[in-house]
Amino acid sequence: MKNFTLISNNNSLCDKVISREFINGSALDVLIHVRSLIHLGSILLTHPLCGNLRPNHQPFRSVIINRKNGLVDLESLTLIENAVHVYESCKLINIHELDELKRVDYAFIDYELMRESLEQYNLISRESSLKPAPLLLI
Amino acid sequence: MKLELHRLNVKSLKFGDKTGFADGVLTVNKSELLALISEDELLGKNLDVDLAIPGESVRVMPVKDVIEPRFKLEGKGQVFPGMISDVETVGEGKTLVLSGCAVLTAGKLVRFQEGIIDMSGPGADYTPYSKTCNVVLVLEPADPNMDKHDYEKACRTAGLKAAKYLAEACKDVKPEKIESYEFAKIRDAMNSYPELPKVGYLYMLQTQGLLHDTYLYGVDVKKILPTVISPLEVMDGAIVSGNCVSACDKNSTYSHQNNPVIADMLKRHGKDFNFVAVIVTNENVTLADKRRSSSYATKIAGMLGLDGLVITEEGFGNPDADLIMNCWKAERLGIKTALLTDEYAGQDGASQSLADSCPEGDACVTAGNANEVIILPPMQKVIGYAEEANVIAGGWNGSLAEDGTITVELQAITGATSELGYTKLGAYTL
Amino acid sequence: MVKEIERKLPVVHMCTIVPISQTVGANRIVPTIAIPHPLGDPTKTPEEEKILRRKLVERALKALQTDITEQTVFTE
Amino acid sequence: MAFKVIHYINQFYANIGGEEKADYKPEIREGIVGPGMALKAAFKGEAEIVATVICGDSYFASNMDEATNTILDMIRKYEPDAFIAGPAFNAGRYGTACGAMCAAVAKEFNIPVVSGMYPENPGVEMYKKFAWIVETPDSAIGMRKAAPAMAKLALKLLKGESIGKPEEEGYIERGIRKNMFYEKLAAERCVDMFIAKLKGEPFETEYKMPVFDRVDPQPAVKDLAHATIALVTSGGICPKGNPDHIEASSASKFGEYDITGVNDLTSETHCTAHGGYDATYADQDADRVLPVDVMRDLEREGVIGKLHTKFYTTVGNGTSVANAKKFGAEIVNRLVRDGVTAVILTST
Repeated sequence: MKNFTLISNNNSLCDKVISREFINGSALDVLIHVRSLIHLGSILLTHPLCGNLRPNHQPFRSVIINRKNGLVDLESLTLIENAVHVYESCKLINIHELDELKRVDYAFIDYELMRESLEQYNLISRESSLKPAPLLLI
Repeated sequence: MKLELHRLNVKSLKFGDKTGFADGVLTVNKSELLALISEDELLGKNLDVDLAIPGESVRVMPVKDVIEPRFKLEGKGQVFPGMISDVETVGEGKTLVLSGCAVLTAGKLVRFQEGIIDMSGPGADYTPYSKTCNVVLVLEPADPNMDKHDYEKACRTAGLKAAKYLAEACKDVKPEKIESYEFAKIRDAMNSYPELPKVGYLYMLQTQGLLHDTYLYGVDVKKILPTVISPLEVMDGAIVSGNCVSACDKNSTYSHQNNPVIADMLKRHGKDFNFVAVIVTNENVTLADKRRSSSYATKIAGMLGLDGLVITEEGFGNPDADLIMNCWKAERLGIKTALLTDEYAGQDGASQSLADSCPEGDACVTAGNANEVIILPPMQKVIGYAEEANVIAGGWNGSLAEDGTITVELQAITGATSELGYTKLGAYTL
Repeated sequence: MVKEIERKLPVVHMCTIVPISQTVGANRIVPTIAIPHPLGDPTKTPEEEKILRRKLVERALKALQTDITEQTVFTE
Repeated sequence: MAFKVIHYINQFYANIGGEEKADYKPEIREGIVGPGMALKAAFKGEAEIVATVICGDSYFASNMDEATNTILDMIRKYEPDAFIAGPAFNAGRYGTACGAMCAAVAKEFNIPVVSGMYPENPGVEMYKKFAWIVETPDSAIGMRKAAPAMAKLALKLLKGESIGKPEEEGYIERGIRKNMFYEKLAAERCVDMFIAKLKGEPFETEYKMPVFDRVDPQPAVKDLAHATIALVTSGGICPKGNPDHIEASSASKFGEYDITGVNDLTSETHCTAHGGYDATYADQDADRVLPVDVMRDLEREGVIGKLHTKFYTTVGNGTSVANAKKFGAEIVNRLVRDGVTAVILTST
């Protein structure tokens, strides 16, 4: 059975998604939760690292998995272990300490990077998409 | 396929009444150029054009893309096909190049992207674009709340239009140097140099979504299956960057036009190997796409009977998985690989450099550790927005000191760890 | 670690991900159930679980009693 | 003015005594003691050893935190420009002490720290990330070579000169990536390397990806009914409360626990220290990772001779290859010493 689920700490992204699990925590918390699910047989559908951003520039993390129990998928396991390693080796951004404009932009980029994948797996609800913060022009 | 590059060597820039080239100086009619880019209703009213010349105490930031001015004098199509020109295939005929000159697009997009280019001082050593005479477009959106996709496209298009405009204005000037390039048909290539190994270049392009996209003949590369292209098409701007993140290792349009791997492989062609094809592939988000593209790209290499592949990556982290899949899938088909990447080994250099690896990746060149910290002393003039130093990738809150000094990771410097290998930077293990 | 042990004593590696065991250089390998519970299955009753565990351990002992010349995965 | 250097040596090189004096407490003496003479000669007046710290190897090993802090306090007033420890050659405890002091001094005073060791000295794996360790022969006969090499590297660091590759400078690779400008573009270097690989000529990759070597299998256990089988796990199983504070990841130690008389691991007695997987299942019943219950049954039934009285535990998660190797080597030495026949290693 296919059980596609988004695991994410990006609340505003979760709101747009049909099957999701919101993690109230850091990007690393998301990855560790995903790792536990993979250990029980879930399969990664998207790469756990995303975009060309270093973790310390990426407070939101969203991963789509096929949730199931069974044999461990080696590729998923390798990727998630490496991703956890990357996040553990650097200083993370605390979402709650971000100013609102930055937070909105980070959430927006995370959403944008996930959008096509979410569409591919029919996970996106047809509501309006997220908007970035307005540019402050000087 | 035969392409001639007609080069004019730009050694300086100035504003003047008529855009044109004489005695090493490119004169730019500012109001004409402004009028050209202002045609786009998506761009705001306060656009500006500025000039930055090597050695000046000038900092440009945040820089989105770098483009070399080129214009097709003869042959099918026009530069940047599918973007600002028709979709007709390019790569044949004669193309005018303003060597030593570049168009920079600068302005805010989303807060933490884009790069810094210093025209002098320690930062200048790290970016290839401190050595070019730069025509800087300072851009803003018509409406601050405008859709980022539309704004990104408007910025990208403005840069391409400006690059074509500058070169076109010099089309009647006699070239200072003419270079001729030829690339054989695959049938002929297969029958040439029987004693040499047949090799190709696997050209990976960042394609992860908004601000992480690349275009081939105007097509978003994330939507393609890996395909074969001639290096000469690349020189005419068939590949255009729409990529905005991590300035150090996004491939600018300029570095595509002047891809140094292609240049070097063409030089060695017929001597050390038989350079048969360039294969373009993408770096997508879903694992299914990654598996499909890596299998398909290496399959093409296998079908062509290649003995070896040079593989270049674009970006860090997620694309490491694509690089590694491409590497071992090729090697297991009996195709020898050499990889070109960069590293994110942490500010202290002690972390793992890549997010993925495979034992087959035994020939790997790196363009340096993007996390190394550099101090950029203040410049007399800043074109763009200095305060973005605190938010760009590679910077942090406090990166910008009151006196204008910026302390950042190399990541923030445009092209510093180019994974097309356009710098001399590298790393070694202490 | 498994390699260092194998330098001096016969060792059987019981682990869930066989390819990882192979890359770290284990010679006798017995695949187990899941990463967080290699020798158990929380969905079963404690009695059933112990029978399952015993079966895997017996397989490991059999592996130790088998002469091998290369990496071998014992699945029964 | 010459750079001020503090030199660290053990009781043996200070001529205080051998093993019987290894519990000698830290002491600082003005000027040069013992091997410092060789360093002085090599400094050629550009640097000067202002004081020498002496500490017994056993004392340091058993009172690491205290000894470290005492020594840091002792050298503070000298405001040193650099710190040199050893050379320790292949002396394990001396090497560990040199490494630990270098790491502590570098952290506290942010000055160059240099030591010298034989590559197999355990101090190398533990501290090479934190200190420059010059490669030396395995015994003190190598002093004539070691001291000048250490002095030369220290001077380079003091003058702020850039440090070349390990093989050029003679130090042991630290595993730290450093940028440099090469002669050629990265693209040209890549094509050069590509051609070398195509032609089967030697080339040196600029970034080494991990590779794995193999060990030949041991012969089979012939007489299981009289064999002593030991349990070892990388799944972090330990007595409840993790008494040895084994780290959840990147573990720096392993645990050795007695299971004499233990027939079953329960949530009351055992748990996991491992941070690399969801601990719920192992914490409920640690037999799910370390099958003590089944092994006891097999022992009682005579299928195996004996379950070894101790089990060993490490945390595989994020532990460096070097540490994993070290743990494995140390554990197997103890098992061989205790007469164990074969090992069941479980991993999560």
